[in-house]
Amino acid sequence: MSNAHAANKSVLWDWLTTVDHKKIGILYLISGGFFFLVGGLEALLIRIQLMGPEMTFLTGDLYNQVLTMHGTTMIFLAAMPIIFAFMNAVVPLQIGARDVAFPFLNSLGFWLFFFGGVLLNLSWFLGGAPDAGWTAYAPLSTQSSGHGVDFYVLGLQISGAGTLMGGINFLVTIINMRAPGMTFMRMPLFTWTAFVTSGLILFAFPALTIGFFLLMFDRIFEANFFDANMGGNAIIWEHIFWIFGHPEVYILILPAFGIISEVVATFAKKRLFGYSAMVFATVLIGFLGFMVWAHHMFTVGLGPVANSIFAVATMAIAIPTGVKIFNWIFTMWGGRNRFTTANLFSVGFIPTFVMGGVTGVMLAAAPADYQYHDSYFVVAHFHYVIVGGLILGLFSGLYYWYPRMFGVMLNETLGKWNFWTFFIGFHLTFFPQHFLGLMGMPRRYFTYPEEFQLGSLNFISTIGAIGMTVGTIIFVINIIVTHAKGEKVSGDPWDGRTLEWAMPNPTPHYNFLQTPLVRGLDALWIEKMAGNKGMTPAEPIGDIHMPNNSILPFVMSLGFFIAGLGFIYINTAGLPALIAVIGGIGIGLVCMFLRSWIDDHGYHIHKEDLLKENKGVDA
Amino acid sequence: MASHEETKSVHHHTSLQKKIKLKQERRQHNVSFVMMILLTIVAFAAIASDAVSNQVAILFILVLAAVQVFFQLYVWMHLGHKGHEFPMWGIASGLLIAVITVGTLMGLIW
Amino acid sequence: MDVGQRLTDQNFPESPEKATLEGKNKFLGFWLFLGGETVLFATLFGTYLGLRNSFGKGPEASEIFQLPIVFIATMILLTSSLTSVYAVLALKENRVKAMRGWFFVTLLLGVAFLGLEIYEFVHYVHEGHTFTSGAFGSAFYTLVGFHGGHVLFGVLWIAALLVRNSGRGLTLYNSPKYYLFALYWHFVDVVWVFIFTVVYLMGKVG
Amino acid sequence: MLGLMGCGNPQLSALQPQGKGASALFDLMILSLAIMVVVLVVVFILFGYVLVKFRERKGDDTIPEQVEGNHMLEVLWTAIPIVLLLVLAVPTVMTTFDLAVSEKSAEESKDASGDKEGPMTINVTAHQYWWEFEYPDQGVITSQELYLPVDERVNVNLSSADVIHSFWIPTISGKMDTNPGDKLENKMWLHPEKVGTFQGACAELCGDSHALMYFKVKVLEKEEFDAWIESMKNTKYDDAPSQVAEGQKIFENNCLSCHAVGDKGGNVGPALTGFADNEKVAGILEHNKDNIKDWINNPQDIKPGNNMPDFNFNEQQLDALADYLLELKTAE
Ligand code: HEA
Ligand code: HEA
Ligand code: HEC
Ligand code: CUA
Ligand SMILES: [Cu+2]
Repeated sequence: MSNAHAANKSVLWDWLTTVDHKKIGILYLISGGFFFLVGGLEALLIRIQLMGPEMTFLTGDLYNQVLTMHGTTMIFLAAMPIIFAFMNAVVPLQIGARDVAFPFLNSLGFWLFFFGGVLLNLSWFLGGAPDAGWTAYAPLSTQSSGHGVDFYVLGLQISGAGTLMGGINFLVTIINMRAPGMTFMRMPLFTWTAFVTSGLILFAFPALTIGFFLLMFDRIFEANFFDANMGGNAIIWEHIFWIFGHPEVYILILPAFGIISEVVATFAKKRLFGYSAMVFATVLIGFLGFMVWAHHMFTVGLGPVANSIFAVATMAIAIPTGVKIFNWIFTMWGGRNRFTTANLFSVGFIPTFVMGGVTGVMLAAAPADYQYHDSYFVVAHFHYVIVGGLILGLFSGLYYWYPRMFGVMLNETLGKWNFWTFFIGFHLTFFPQHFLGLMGMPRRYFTYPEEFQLGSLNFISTIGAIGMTVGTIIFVINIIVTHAKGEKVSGDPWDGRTLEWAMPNPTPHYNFLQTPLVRGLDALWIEKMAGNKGMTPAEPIGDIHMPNNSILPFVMSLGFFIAGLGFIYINTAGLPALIAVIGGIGIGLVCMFLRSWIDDHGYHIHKEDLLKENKGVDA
Repeated sequence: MASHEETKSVHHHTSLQKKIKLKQERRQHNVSFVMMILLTIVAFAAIASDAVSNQVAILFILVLAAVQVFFQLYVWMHLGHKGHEFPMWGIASGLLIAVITVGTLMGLIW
Repeated sequence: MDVGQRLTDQNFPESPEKATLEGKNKFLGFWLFLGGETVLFATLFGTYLGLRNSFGKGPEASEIFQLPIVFIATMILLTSSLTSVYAVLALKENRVKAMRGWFFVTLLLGVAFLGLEIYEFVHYVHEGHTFTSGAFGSAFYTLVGFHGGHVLFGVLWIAALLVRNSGRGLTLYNSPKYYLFALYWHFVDVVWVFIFTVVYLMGKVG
Repeated sequence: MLGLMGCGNPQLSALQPQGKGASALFDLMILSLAIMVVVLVVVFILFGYVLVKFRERKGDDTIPEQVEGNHMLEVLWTAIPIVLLLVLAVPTVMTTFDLAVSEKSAEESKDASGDKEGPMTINVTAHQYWWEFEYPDQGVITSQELYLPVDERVNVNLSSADVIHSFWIPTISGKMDTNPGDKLENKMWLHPEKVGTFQGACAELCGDSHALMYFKVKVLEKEEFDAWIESMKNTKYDDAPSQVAEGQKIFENNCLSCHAVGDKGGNVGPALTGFADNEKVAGILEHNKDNIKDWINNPQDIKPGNNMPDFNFNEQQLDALADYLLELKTAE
């Protein structure tokens, strides 16, 4: 085997250089999971401060830092990477591919995200975190003292570049690398949502990239984009942010929709009800997602015409989303629903997300939003859709695909405890927040006076957050227990319907020994019903082409990380910062150059070796 | 489209056809180049001279720019050719969002 | 066939840039990337258009823009787009020398364009139109500078390709690289068409 | 649903509207809530039924029928939401236009009140972390406490001296941002319907003390309001009564550069004309002598990051200053 040279390198080296999408998926999962704990810790600090009126646990600027980092970490460093974890772990398998389209870029995308996240969080130790909210509205963000917002800009710029690469990678993978017979209308719904989400990433992130550049130029190089005294205009930032920001929330939720679709169908033992409508709804949500951003800006003063248009456009999204909800319910209808932990999370998702969705539609009524906007009603809305939607979806996906990713099955008893504590804690935390908002509590307030009678609901909310913490801790214990036991399971523990369950456990690093032939939706299920043992191969066993590992993505990302640090301090640290900038970018460019210079044709796993590995398989 | 296997050889008569096709293409490219140069000159002239009112001139040169883009994308980048369906989607979606973005940043900031 | 092997007239495929799966992936991925770049530049254009009359402390656009220079720069860039088209035509016929020659001309034209742009910027700065003189200044240099940065990157890219592949013929491995560069270069030209129209010509009439 | 009414503090809660704007919004909120409750009930009933009815039973290992879909149903659950949304969209658009300040709406309110000049205008300027209210036609400027006549429409121009804030009086109307720069000025109208004191707040993150940027709204009978305007107009900066002359002296030396009193002083900080009649100090502290003293020496502790420096007066100077400030009433 020509990759033998890799075998005697250390494990660490293997993980740093890997271009295997399955391993990159795990890297995304671990780092995203870690950042989820960090963001959760920040959420807890917020809830402790707001537990009662006039608390002094975290006040003023410190509160704003925690708040900003909570939102930013959760969205960019926890939710997005965990989504990418699943896309990496599952999409190539679901479409019957041996790999993603750009393995090298895939690895680069991960390391950029990782170093960007580290850079952002370094701010805690280097003089203070960003404090202008995750939305970083100018001119508050341009005037914010210290380097916090610089960390925000550069950290997210770097990790955003990684995300963009990921998006392109998955688009091309899904378009070009489907197995024979895997037409678009036979793709599993999770792959579909990954596809649309990647499209949204492709068109939403560039706007943010520019937004960050403008902010950076204003802060570091004295440009005047947002400075009214010099003719700048602060509303430009708001538009740019939300032109990205709204599609971003659908980037987050669509993959969760995909997960729910897989899980609900599998455990109902039924095919997804209304598959084509589901696909159409996904695409429509993605499209409409770009037409509604100004609903975050109803109070900015855009005028009644713009507000009305955006209000109506926003409401329209309820329709395709409703289609999905009803299709899930009718997938379960008449099924034989088994409530495993994975399915519990999916089933818990449905009513919770609907509650968050309908408050979204209430927010979309533009003038009513004059009351809701920037109040806890909005906080309640988006945690219902994000935590009650996305996070429950991600938990569901984790319990569902854990055997595929790690070869072991998470403990079901602990899983159920995990679900119920988290679920109840969640509602306890965020349901009261609707009322807090209506009672006049603005968001991003670090305190509130006794006399406004907001204390008791806030207290309940904090208790709920403790419930979620318990749930999360049980989850962590579950992982530890499971791996300590290390009981391997078969390749298809749930009686799955789609291709990712059509291979042995652990997944061979070339995925499919023979590319499968797909004969319809739920490809594996079709074969099972036809009485076949596995998929029908579309090709004879032959040499398999594999990409080479590379350390360049890691080094290149490290270079940009260093350059980022340099930019942050360029006005205060002088020469060393300049050296860091030049050196860092230099490292990045040299890596790029090396990548282009060194011919890299990958290697082949030879047929004989494959046969040796897979004794008993007929060629 | 051509897969790994089909690439092995190109038969002789097809290569002749290909020559002819490329020759035609070359002519198209030359024509579009001349057109683009002309369009550019006209655009500069429209602004430099006072013959047309400014509003009209702006509208006019924007149309000229759009035509040039068409030439670049379709003739030089072959966007209309077979096998460019997904690129077409990519560019079209990008343009749609581009138009929305530009429109907003011009119109909705007072 | 090995992707690193030199192509001959006998085994030369119809579209060498898309003859392998890697090539097809690159081709599609790059096009999609250009779709994203469209949004990127649109955001810059939108910002510029929103701020184009906010001169702050700097001079007004119509006072400073130098149409003759811009005109020459435009001609250079358009021509370079043509030369890269010629290069791609040569690529499709396996005429390596011609291809490399045309790409080299493209490179030279790119450098010339950059030279003019630098000259122009220096001139403006002398007139008091700087990055920090007002919102217009910031938006102008950011937009035009981003384009200039793209040209610079293109120049470095093609230079690297030419040097690396000197003395080597076309392979299924390097054809996509050349082809992608040509796409990129056209795109940069497309952006310029809008820059000279929206920034310079519209700026001249206010 | 009506149980929602009467929730929370009556000075602050959006659920207890005391003005035309807030009432219109409340009606819209109730309508939308009603629609959402219908949606929720339908979904929950279906969902609950499925959960109970189609659970996996022990020993049953039949394979359920693999249903592809159902056109009838799909049309149904597309069409019904569309209808529901239309029911919501129409009043949404109407209310949006009703709440906007336009030529037409100004005209109408002029006719309604029979007042020839049309509605009074107030310029609101937000600062980190206080509010300035100017009555341009009357030539009056005040801070922290907004005075409004009852049953009358006033137009408000909103802008900011620094970062973006948002002007919100939940009981009287919805919120509107205050943007920096003349170009981005916003307009809205207020129309309080009850006499009383209400709470206003800043609703856009604006810095360290965003959470402390409260203001009071005092809605008065028309005559009382006019009287207040008159007395504000007549308040001049003049020599204080002799017992607080020492305080005035200190004030002139340390404070007048930022704070206006009557017709003198700077505008970095809030105007203190009529300060003695305020309900709060700096919008948040109870109005008494101790708190005034506390504020003067520790503004940074009380409102982190605000633009008034900490002073270091001794007890006696503080007393004098506070006594002086407590004399800053409007003219009779
Ligand atoms: C995963 C993330 C996610 C998702 C999916 C959504 C979904 C929606 N959101 Fe939300 N939203 C956020 C994340 C998300 N949002 C965040 C993070 C913010 C705050 C950002 C910030 O300021 O920090 C926000 C803020 C926000 C606002 C701005 C509030 C403000 O700041 O003033 C608005 C206003 O219109 C809005 C609307 C909606 C709507 C209409 C939907 C719709 O897509 C919901 C559609 C779903 C349903 C309606 C339920 C199912 C449908 C049926 C059962 C059919 C029948 C239904 C009807 C007839 C109503 N959202
Ligand atoms: C993916 C997105 C996401 C997620 C998952 C969450 C999860 C949570 N969020 Fe938050 N939230 C946002 C996105 C998210 N949030 C955003 C975008 C904002 C707006 C920010 C802004 O205004 O700029 C916000 C704002 C926000 C506020 C409003 C603050 C304010 O306006 O002043 C509050 C208040 O209650 C809150 C609470 C919570 C809670 C209790 C959770 C819980 O669900 C968290 C549950 C998880 C845990 C409790 C983890 C358990 C921790 C441990 C086990 C210990 C960890 C140990 C180590 C690190 C070693 N969030
Ligand atoms: C550098 C400017 C500056 C100086 C000097 C200054 N102040 Fe202030 N003052 C402010 C600002 C700004 C505020 C508003 C703080 C806030 O609410 O964010 C304020 C608020 C106040 C308030 C509360 C006002 C209200 O409407 O409730 C009082 C009282 C006050 N100052 C008294 C004084 C006194 C007394 C002095 C002198 C000893 C003084 N100030 C000096 C800037 C200044
Ligand atoms: Cu002012 Cu918040
Ligand atoms: Cu949104």
